[in-house]
Amino acid sequence: MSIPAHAAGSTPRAPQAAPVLELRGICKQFPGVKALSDVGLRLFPGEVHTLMGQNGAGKSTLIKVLTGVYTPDRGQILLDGAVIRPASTLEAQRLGISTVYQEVNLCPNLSVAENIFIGRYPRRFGRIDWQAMRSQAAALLERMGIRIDVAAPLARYPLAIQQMVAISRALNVRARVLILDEPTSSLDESEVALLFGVLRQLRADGMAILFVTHFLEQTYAISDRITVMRNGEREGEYACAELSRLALVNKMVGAPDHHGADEARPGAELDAALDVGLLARAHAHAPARQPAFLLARGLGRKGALAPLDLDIHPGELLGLCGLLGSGRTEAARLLFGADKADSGAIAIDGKPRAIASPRDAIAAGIGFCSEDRKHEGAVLELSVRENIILALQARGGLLRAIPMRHQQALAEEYVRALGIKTASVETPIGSLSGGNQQKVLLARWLATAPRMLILDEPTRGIDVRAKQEIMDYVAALCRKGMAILFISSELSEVLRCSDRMLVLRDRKACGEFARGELDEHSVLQVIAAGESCA
Amino acid sequence: MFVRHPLFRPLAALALLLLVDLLLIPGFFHLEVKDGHLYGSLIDIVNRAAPLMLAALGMTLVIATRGIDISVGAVVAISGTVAAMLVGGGMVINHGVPEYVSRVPMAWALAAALGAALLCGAWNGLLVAGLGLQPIVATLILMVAGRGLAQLMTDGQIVTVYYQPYFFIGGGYLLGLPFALYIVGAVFLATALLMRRTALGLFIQTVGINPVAARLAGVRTAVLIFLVYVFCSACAGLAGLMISANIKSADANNAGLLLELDAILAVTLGGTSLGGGKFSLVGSVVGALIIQTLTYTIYSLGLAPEVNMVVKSAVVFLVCLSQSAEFKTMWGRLRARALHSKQGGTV
Amino acid sequence: MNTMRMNPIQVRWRALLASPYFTSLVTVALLAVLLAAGGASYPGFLSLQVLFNLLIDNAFLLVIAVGISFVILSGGIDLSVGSVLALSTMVAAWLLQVWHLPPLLVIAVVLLLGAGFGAAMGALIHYFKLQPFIVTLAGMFLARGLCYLISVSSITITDPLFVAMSQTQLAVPGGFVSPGVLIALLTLALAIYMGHYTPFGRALYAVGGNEQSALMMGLAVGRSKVLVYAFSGGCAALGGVLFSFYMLSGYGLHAQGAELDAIAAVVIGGTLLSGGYGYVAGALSGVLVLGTIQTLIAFDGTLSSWWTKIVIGGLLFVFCVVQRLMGRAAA
Amino acid sequence: AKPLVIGFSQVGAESEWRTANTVSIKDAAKQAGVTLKFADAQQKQENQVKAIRSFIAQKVDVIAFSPVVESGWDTVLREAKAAKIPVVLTDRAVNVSDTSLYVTFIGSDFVEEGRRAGKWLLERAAKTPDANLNIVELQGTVGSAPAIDRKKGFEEVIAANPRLKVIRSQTGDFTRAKGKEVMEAFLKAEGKKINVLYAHNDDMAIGAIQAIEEAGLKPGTDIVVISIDGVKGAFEAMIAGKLNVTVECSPLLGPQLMQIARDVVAGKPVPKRITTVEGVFPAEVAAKEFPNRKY
Ligand SMILES: Nc1ncnc2c1ncn2[C@@H]1O[C@H](COP(=O)(O)OP(=O)(O)OP(=O)(O)O)[C@@H](O)[C@H]1O
Ligand SMILES: Nc1ncnc2c1ncn2[C@@H]1O[C@H](COP(=O)(O)OP(=O)(O)OP(=O)(O)O)[C@@H](O)[C@H]1O
Ligand SMILES: [Mg+2]
Ligand SMILES: [Mg+2]
Repeated sequence: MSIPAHAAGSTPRAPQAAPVLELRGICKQFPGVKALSDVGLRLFPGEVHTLMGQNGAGKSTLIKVLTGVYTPDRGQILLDGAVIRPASTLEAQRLGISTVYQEVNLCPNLSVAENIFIGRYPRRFGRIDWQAMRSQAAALLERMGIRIDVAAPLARYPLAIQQMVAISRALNVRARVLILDEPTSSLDESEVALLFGVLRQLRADGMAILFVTHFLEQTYAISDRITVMRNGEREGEYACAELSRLALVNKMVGAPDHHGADEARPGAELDAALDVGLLARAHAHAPARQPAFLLARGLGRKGALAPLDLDIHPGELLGLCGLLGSGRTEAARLLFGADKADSGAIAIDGKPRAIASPRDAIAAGIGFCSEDRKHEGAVLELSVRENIILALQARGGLLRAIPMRHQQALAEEYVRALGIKTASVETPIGSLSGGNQQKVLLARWLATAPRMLILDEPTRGIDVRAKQEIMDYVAALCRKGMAILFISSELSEVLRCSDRMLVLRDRKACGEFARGELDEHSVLQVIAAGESCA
Repeated sequence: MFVRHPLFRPLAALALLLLVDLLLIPGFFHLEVKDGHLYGSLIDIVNRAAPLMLAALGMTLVIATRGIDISVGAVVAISGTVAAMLVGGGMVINHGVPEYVSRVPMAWALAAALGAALLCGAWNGLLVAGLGLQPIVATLILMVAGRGLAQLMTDGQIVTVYYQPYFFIGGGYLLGLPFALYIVGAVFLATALLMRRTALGLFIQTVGINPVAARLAGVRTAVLIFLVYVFCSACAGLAGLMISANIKSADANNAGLLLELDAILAVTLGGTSLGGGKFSLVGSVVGALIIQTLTYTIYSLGLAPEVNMVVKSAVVFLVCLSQSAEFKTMWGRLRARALHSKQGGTV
Repeated sequence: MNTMRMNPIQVRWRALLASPYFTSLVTVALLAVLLAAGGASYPGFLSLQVLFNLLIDNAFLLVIAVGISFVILSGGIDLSVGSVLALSTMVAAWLLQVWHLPPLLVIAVVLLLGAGFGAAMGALIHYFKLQPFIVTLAGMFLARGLCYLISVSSITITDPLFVAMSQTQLAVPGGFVSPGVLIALLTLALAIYMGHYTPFGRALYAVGGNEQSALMMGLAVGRSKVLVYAFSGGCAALGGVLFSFYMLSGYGLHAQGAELDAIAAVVIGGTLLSGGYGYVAGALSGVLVLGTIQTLIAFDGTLSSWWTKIVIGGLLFVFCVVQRLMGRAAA
Repeated sequence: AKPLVIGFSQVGAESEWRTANTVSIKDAAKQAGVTLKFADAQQKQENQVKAIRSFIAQKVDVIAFSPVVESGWDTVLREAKAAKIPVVLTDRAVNVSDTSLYVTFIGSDFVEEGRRAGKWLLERAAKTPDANLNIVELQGTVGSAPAIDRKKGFEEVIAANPRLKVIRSQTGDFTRAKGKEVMEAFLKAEGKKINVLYAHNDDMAIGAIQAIEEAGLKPGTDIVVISIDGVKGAFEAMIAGKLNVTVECSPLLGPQLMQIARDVVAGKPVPKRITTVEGVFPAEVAAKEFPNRKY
């Protein structure tokens, strides 16, 4: 049952205490975009409050306003009933608001430990106590299930680890309000479970937690209340238990709530409605297997990946499964030539082919959408159009510039096809919301019409509805003969989509399974036991 | 809209400087025709700014890729020296009548000089793109050694050129305007066209903003960086020819000394960030004009040489501040506050 | 995994190769090679006093390189240090000789002036979002210009304290050093401590690594940036004081191009010009490398001016390339 | 006997004059059978100090140098004295508290050069007694000793004639390019008012002459051009009638330096100040002198 926002306070389920943090009538305008108009939000102590909305709805902007990154054009922020005007994140932190932003904002040159502690070092005789810092950092990460060398520079670790470090950093602050903007977008379920454990404990201690995610599962697993945003406005505030999934999605996208209040809760039905059906249909008439497009034999790199055999066929969607750090990203990078393999060979269309650099791979018809959009994908100051045509142009060469009209047409086509929310194709990609940036990068590779596409977490940060559309789109391409290597931290997604799965464990392949051979449970078993290790 | 344009501020700064000249220096805008060409302060400024504009054009692309080239001055010295030595000649006195002779055909000499400049660029490019040295050290090597090489060629002497046609490059006039201006114009147009019509502009910016993403998208980052240094040196080489042709000699010791600093200053004044990425060729040209106008103004005002630098720095500070959006808002706030307090006082 | 199968020495060797200071170690090793080569070719080169002279003659450079190190680590640049150094010698000489102020007061005034000058540039850079390169370049013109406003010609310093600092030879085994060397080394030690053990120093690394992130992590980015230019200005002024001990004069043409030497020293010492990576201690090895190259050339004594330049360039080239290749082999 | 070892620290190679100076010293050393340790300071005083320290470490017999700057030599010269190495200055003087720190100074007197230039102008002005002469001056590098002294000497002398007036004075950094650029600006600002150009060195004068020609005036006739140094280029300009006079500042100190060094080592007394013999070359004698010029 949905509760009108204004009435929320009077419902029995609303917390009795006064809100710690309250936003009233927040407006924020960017050149050409009204990101927030008259948005309100209430955050009570001891609750997890989830902010939901489509890509570009204004969630991240709201958080940035709240933490002093942006100054609102209008509106008030109240902390314990008193108006505050944080002018910087520093000030927000001092006021007891601790934040993890959507894009990982850490310093790649500093060590992991330092990234967690910078700004509030343990001291000894007035100087920084490195020893204590390292052991405390290691302990903090341990609590999140991560055992790494905390003295190594952050840049050495994959994005998922960096995200965990960012979260640890936020948890380490003595704060009253904790804000997490899509902290789980590249985490595995086990990590998410650990994180939720910590969050629950914090909630019990009375902390107010604001959480943003696009995963419905997670929303329902942890939140007490949900605020839905749509197009920069607040759609409404609801108690979690009283809002069905379908109703939630409908509110996010602005569809009429025709299913009514008596909608059944279980998630299965929603899944059916949202994606499985479509995908299943997509694969129902999978064409007969053609000879492999790419064959890799013994492909490996010391310290990164044990020699791996892999083949992928046109029209096939191969999923790579594994836990965080199992070597999926490494495998993808080796295939694409982003890192140099020190053993093994690759054959394309049955003919041996050296792939020593991304250029070689692209020339061979391979595309690679990296998991780290901020560092390896987006060229922030350039426009959406330029970002989209970049790879295509690079393949075409320096001199044969794609005519401007063609560029615009191409960009506009993808903006429409993927539903990218942008003022125009000439907007710098940096001012797009995270999910929309991700779509642009996907478009960059789709535009090259590759014969094989490697997708490393392609739907990271993309909202439920768009995710379905994108996976649909990809499946359609696959049906037309594109080979796809798919990596996702959402096991269920991989299971659902792929024709075949390769399971990695400890940087080694430990089994290959056909579609339908495995369910979520058995994959986890394979990963855990590693019995069928090759 | 017009005020938002990135070129508005550099142009406004230049206009302001010219306005000061108009008010303080009588006859500053006076132009007359002398010997069939235009003559006047403005012509001097564009003429003297020509080598700087060239160097700034080259530097712009280097900076756009997040690099820097401090060997520009040395390349100027090398190319000027090579050309002057080859064109060179000496004065022979036949029965008290001086006679001038050239040594090799001028086209060869020019080709050799530009070739030397290209070699310098290739060297820089190799060190930066091939070996991955930091641009500043990589080009520091040539900055130090290059001038030495030029001096080695001339034995530290100033090589005087006596061959008339050579002077045309730096001091000649075509259709009433300095020939050097045509060279700059041609290089500018060619570069701008190349940036517009090919993917070069896009790739250079991409490499400057996010080299990792560029590589993953299949951009040949190393080749691109190499080319950019070659281009920068080529521009410097042309500038060297102009400078040596203008003073009718090659001064390996002093030619282009500190030109690199002026070039970088011109690029930044033109609105291109040293952090790489977006760049503006027109901006750099305007930046060069700002610098030369300033220098010329100082000379024309009759200031004592002791205060030259103070004046120059003050103007640079002012120009920068006038370009800063933050300064504008702060200024606006201060004025608003002053107004407010005044009103408060009257109430 | 792989490491399991390696013997302990291999493990330790790999750890060394992978450690972030490996490049610095390479630099030190190359420096030793350079010195050994000099010792083999020129008699008298390897006497301890020659090494001490390296420090005596480059004390001021070391100090400004330390200051500039921090600026570069924070992702900025300071081109004004050479000029601020010259201005400091000029102001010191002027205050001592014309105003007859007590020397300690003069030193304090000069240091404050330098720090203030730097802070002003830092404030311009931070608050008005101006590019460090332009601001400090203009600062460089300004400081030089101010020298000439004080006096066009050089001013000789006759103050007894300065003279004493200039001529005192502190005996150390194998020779002597000047008090300036001690001051410079103390500054270096302090800077190393600051860079490693104080929040200010670490904030600079963070800002240099990614300014946006540092801001989002709640660091006082603005304050750090202003302070780092103030520190560099202060170091330049201290360099100026050392220089006036060294030369006993104030002059507007002192230390021309010293900023480039200092930047080169810092970069050769393994610090990335783009900020965030490197060690302050690298400044010392960089300064020593440059100094050794010069000493080698002075000992050779047969090079003409242009060959001097070419050989300096050549040695720099060899040094940087070897350093780079060895560093890369490790990575 | 062991050959004499002289350590010589040169300022740099910033001009033709300086190069001629270096060549002269190297040639003289070769002829005299002296081992010369030569170090180039690249215009930096600190480099000269370093070089002198290395000479001390190498235990040379005599140290000679052309100081970049006058002041700041006390400490290192004291070290030389402590090591019992005699010091000879060339070309430029130093300003030290204790003159026993160096043995002698061979070189020109910049102030005197300025005076000579001034005197020549006075005589010339005497020919046209009632005309006012407007002078523009191209100074050397701001703060450098030759610039300061040549300006001083010149001003000292022309003060005698109230009709001589310096109307513009700007630095041309001792280079042709700057000399030309500054002269262009002078010509635009003052136009035909300029009667005399006084340049602190020949290079600037040569640059300025080009500017004068490009302005449609005749250097040497419309504008009297005076400069200092007496390099070959200046003689060429004088032969062509574009330069009126150059005051010699001889760089050929080599033979004298070798002689002095021998004397000093042999313990013979030497005068504290040895001024080089230098002339003033007006245009009239240029063609005759040209073949004799060595630099
Ligand atoms: N710096 C900026 N400049 C201009 N427009 C911006 C800027 N930041 C955000 N926007 C715009 O504001 C709108 C809201 O963006 P926001 O990042 O808040 O979305 P979001 O809800 O977090 O989306 P996502 O789920 O994709 O992260 C978008 O249309 C975006 O283009
Ligand atoms: N739970 C963990 N504990 C310790 N180290 C980990 C863990 N997870 C990842 N790592 C680190 O991650 C690196 C491997 O990451 P890789 O990119 O191969 O992972 P992945 O399988 O692509 O996973 P993801 O992309 O989801 O992070 C290793 O260097 C390892 O140090
Ligand atoms: Mg967002
Ligand atoms: Mg991964």
